[in-house]
Amino acid sequence: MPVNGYKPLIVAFCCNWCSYAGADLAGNNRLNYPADVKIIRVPCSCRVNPMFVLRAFQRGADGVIICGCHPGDCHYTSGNYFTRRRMALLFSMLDYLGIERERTRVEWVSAAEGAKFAATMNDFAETVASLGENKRLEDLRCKK
Amino acid sequence: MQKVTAKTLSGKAASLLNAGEVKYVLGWKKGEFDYDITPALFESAEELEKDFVWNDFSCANLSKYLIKYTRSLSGKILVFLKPCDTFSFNQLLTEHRIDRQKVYAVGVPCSGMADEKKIRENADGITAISETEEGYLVHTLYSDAPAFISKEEALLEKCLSCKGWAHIALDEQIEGEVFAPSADRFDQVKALENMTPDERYHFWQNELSRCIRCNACRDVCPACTCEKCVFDNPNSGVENKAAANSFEEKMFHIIRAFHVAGRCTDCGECSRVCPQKIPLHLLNRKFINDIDSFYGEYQAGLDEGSRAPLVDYDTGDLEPSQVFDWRDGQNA
Amino acid sequence: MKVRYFPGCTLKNKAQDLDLFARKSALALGIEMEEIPMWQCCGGVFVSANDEVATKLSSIRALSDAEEHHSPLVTVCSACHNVIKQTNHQFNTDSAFRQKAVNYLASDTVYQGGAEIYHYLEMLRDLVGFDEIKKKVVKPLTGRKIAVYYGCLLLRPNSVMKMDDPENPQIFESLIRALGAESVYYPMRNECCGGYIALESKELAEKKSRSVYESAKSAGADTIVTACPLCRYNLLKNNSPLPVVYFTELLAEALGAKEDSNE
Amino acid sequence: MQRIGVFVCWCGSNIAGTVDVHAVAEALKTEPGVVFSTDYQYMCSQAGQNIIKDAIRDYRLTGVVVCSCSPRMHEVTFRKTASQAGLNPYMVEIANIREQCSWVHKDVPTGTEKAIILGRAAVAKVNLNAPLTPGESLVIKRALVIGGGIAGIQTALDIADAGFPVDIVEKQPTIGGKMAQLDKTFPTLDCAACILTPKMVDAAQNENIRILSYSEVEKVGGFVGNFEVTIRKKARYVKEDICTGCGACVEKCPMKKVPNEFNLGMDNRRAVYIPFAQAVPKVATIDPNYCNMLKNGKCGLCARVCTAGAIDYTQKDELITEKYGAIVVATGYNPISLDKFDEFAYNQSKDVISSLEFERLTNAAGPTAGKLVRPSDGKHPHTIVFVQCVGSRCDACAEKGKEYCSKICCMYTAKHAMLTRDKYPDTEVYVFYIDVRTPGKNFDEFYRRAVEEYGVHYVKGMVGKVSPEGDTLKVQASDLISGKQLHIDADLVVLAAAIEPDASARPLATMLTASMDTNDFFTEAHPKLRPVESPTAGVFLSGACQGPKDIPETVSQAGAAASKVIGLLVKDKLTTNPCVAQSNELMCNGCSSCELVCPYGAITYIDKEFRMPDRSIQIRRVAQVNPAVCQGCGACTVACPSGAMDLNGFKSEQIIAEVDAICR
Amino acid sequence: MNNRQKQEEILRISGVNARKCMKCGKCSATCPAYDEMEYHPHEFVYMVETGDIDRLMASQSLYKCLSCFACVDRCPRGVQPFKLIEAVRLMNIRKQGNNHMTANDIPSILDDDMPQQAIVSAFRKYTK
Repeated sequence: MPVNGYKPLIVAFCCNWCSYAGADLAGNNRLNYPADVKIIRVPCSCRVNPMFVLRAFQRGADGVIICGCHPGDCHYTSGNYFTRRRMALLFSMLDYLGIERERTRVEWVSAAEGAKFAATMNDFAETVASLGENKRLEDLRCKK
Repeated sequence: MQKVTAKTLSGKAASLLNAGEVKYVLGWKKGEFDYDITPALFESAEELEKDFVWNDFSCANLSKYLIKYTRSLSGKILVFLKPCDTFSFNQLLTEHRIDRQKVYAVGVPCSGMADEKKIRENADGITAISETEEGYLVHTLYSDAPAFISKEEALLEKCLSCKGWAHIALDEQIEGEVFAPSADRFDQVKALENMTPDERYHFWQNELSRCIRCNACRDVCPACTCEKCVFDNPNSGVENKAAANSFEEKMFHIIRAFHVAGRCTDCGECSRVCPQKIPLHLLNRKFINDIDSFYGEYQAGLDEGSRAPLVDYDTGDLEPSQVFDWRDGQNA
Repeated sequence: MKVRYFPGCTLKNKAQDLDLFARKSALALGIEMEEIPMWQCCGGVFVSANDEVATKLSSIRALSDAEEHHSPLVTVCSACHNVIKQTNHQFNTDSAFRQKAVNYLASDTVYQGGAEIYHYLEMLRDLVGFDEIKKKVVKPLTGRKIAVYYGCLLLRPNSVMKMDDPENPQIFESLIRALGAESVYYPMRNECCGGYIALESKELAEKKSRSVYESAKSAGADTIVTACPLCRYNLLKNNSPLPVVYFTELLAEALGAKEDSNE
Repeated sequence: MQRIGVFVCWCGSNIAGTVDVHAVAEALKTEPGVVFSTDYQYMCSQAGQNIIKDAIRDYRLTGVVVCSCSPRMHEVTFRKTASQAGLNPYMVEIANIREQCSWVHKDVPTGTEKAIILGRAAVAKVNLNAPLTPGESLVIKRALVIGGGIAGIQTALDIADAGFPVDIVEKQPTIGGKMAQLDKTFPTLDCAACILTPKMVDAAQNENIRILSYSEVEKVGGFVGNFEVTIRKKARYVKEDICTGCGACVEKCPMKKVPNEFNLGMDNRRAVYIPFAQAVPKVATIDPNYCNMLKNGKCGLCARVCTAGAIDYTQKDELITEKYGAIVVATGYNPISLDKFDEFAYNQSKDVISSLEFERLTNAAGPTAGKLVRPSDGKHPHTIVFVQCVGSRCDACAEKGKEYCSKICCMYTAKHAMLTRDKYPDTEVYVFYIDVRTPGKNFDEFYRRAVEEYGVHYVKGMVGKVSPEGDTLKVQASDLISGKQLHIDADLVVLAAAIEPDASARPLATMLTASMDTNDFFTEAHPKLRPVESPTAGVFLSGACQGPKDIPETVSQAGAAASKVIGLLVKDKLTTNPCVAQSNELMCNGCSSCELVCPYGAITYIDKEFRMPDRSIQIRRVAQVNPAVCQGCGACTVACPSGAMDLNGFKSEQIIAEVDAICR
Repeated sequence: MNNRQKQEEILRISGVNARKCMKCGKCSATCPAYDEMEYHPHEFVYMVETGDIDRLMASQSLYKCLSCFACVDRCPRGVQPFKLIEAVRLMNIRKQGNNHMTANDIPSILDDDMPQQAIVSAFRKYTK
């Protein structure tokens, strides 16, 4: 749990075939992770448009994580390879604009990796919480 | 001053027009001011004779106009392309945006272009500019004696790191010397990367906050040629006519840079036309530099039909999580 | 054609023939071999450890010279060739080493890694062409049965040397055939003669050398040809029944340059 | 505006234990579009489903949100429920408040708060849902098998037996493939020809099978159920339907010095040839690279002796276009070139041979009529050294060889060693191995027999160098168990070369848009659960094109592929997933970005006429998605710069609505 | 330095990943100095991999390697045993007083024909 007590808002995009199933497995095994993490199901990580990531930050998300099948295991054979390039470039650009690089992450979680899913979310939530509120990529009008 | 004269170009165009080889000529003509040379379509030798301009202010990259004209006009169009413009032209061919059959592309050797903004910075009320071998004589309302600015001082940003390569994919090439490359175009990108995140944030906050969303960057960009831009599309979820706050300023420029990533030929038109002097090319060059270093050197438009890096992959690509460590290692 | 020439210490002393005939042949072939001024000994063997820098600086100086002159860097001695080529490879693939080496040298012109390195044999094959040599042969070595001896250093490690197929090379054989002699195949042509182990264990050196010349002899050769002074030494010292000569000598002989005056 | 019903499930105490389900139902009542909201103990039960059905009717619902377990669990159930009540099933969304909420969070306030947010996101999405209808496409009831080895033959026979017509395309003049070149087969030692050739004849005689030999696939279009394939039937200069296979032409052909590929160049054939006695079709073929008549117009002997008049020097390549419902790839393997492994002196001595050459040397129909002799001098070898793993299990950076285990070499080498000892007990046989891998029925027993009964010397270690000295091969090797370097004078060295996919596989994969791994083996749709299907719908994999395989494995995979094909071909129509990409032609730039990222080749481009506001007509290149082929990954939607490409069921605005709802 | 540190140092300066070795023994099969060695190339790799460094460093086998690169070229796994042997030898001779050969040894070995190259090479290999 975060030291500063800040409860971040985290959007997790999970691909239907691996990571969403991995999240389900974490649930089946009752592995705790913070409720700050909210999952959006997409067919494949390659469905995640950089615009969605920015949108989440605009609306007040403090961290965005994209989870997909491990490279080479994509249900659609190559989707996550495109994700990997797109997000590498997007995250690099956000960093270039001075936005904390820890607020974005891509993680490969297979359907069998419930424990990894929970551990990833715990770690990510903690990291994001320690950064506090996202102030550099927010839209004040969207704040509560 | 350009080594190839306007006469050479207009003469070539006129003879092709008269011979019926082409029906239109896409070139440049004078606008309101001497430094304001704009793209223009010519249909006759007379028009060319009267209005055609080729000088250090003929910066405009004409390739983008071919999308519109090859669709709406029914004859062959002669277009003049500087070496750097040919990359855009080629990239548009790769993306099937231009009907090659309807274009007669003529390569023009370029001796480097002038940046009107640099000239205007030191001179108000410009009435005329004349070119000399070494630079420009600027006549103003306020002084009888023209001010002098050297060619080096006035050189356009993109020309500082001129690709300096030969023309590609042309029907014909005018003989002549091509401007030689000089600076490393990624110097400024690397300098920014080496700043602290706070410094970077404030740098960009300062730059982008000046954006007035005039859309000039988008309209001039040869890669921004969408039938309908996502920022104009109510269903895209990001429709946005005017940026209301710092988020939207960033959103627009990040998405714009991302949309052209891997397709941007680094023609520099965006920064050239920005009335707010925002160094937009630094966003594009960031992506180009990242692409080059993560996935191997790639120059959009160099080879017609090449696969842009964002529609390609390698199973051994760098993980997003490795990007920063890796780059920090490179820059160290 | 001009090339930068790195002779190496042995060629200035015990293997003067190797050097002399290389120069004479080059003259006959119209190649200008410009000796790199103030060249320094390559060190004889490549020390592979990543953190060995000082031992490789002399090679980098030679490489830098060739780069500066925009000319191929040519060596005749197998050992020099091996050391220089491996050093260049490390320079171009190991950025930490490169940085250190550049700092050590602290010279005005920084080596950029762009030198082209040719062994004299490669020069003959790639820059002159064996067909061309064949045309220039005035005294073909007809009837001679030559066993070419590559040893280790010309061919290995192949990922760096890239001279020829390391297990079934042809470059030396092709030269011999171009000179009009018969090239005799024998399997030990790319095995080790013992090298510097002669100083550590004479027995081992003898054993290795014997296996080489016996293989050559049983294949019917009358002469063994090599590019390496140490190979020649080991074979002869350990009683090779066949004469062991440098390839440059045969080349000079066939080109009719052997008896000419030096300059 | 939608009329949405929200149904919150307790899942007994599974959800209700950590989530205040009443509060969730209550909170979601106020969300835009929600007209009804309730909770129930078990929504998936008959009674629970009835609540949903009743509500759909009573409240004229246009959308349904079920807050329950994972959609991976009951999405299908609730979609069926909705459909039974007359609602389009794709108007149902699930909020996963069990696996992703109640089960992972401990206290009720937290769980409840999150469940409400997840419910809100689902409502926001349904507000933008549109009814979707699965498409249908016809199935052409004909299959194509590419490759006529044992894999292709078995697949074709099984499909044909189920009553469907099959075409086999084989690039060689005869079917049979590698198995036809083998001598005996492990671990039973039955003769390969004895079990293969009857199958070849079966294939030839089966009225559902058409064999297109000496032919290659040239172009593939279409999609599952409806492929259109162009096949090049190469000119063999012999009329196939007239030739009786009598062999008179072969006997008279004066061109006798053509390396015989069937015997791996160890003997010669004529310019006109029948690869082997049991070839199917048993028809002669003229090799245009060697035939004097075809090259210089001189000779014509074969035409003169052919009583059937089958020779036709004017024959041209013929293009056949045919439609298929399913395609099976059975392109097989080849041993790798041994050029890069000349420490074993393959290129330096005729007596260093590959294992496949050894098969031909011991085969009764081979160049020596089955007599094992040295290729160099025809003498009987007294010492034979077998080297395992030549080019297999190499490091990726080693610039040569393959990273994988070729799988079949351990067993065939044991077979070779055993057969040699059996037939020639005076011959000493050494096998150098790194590991002996024998996972297969009766495999290890077989290998042990080679050692224990036949006295084959298995040496753990590797050969470092083979030196051809005179007429012996000096083998220098290590014996890791005794810690010695061995020096063996051998008469024959046999190299177990790694196997690699046939060179035709890569271009074929491109035509099929089927994916391959870095070694050019075809990738299966799922490595465990769908091992005989390619990820590309309607393309199936049979045999070694998917990975190294021995004969029993190949045959079982061939049968499995056939059963998948039959399962497809018995259907009259295919239902297609409606959650597929869709292009808005008005916004499409025609730039091909989407086409380049599509793993299925589902996107094509057409030139389309657009009527402009000024009534002029413009022709623009626009993308079209074939819904029967698209699998709905969405890669194209992000590649598309203009946003013209969107994904049904996961539209950009739907996902953005979810983001907004979560971040609200 | 303890054994573990030595192991790490050897791996670092050689740049070799000893874990890539699949124990096929091709290096030892190809080594021209095999019979003179107490520990053979594949054992070198294994001893470094398992951290059995001291015995290796004490062994005379270190000085028998001919630097012929045959093990480097023929290893199917790209392990480069030669580089390990070189690294272990360097670890030894880089220590004070541990030179394997000294200038005093030379006169007795030298003969008239011996090329400079041999002496230089031996010094590179045996002294620091």
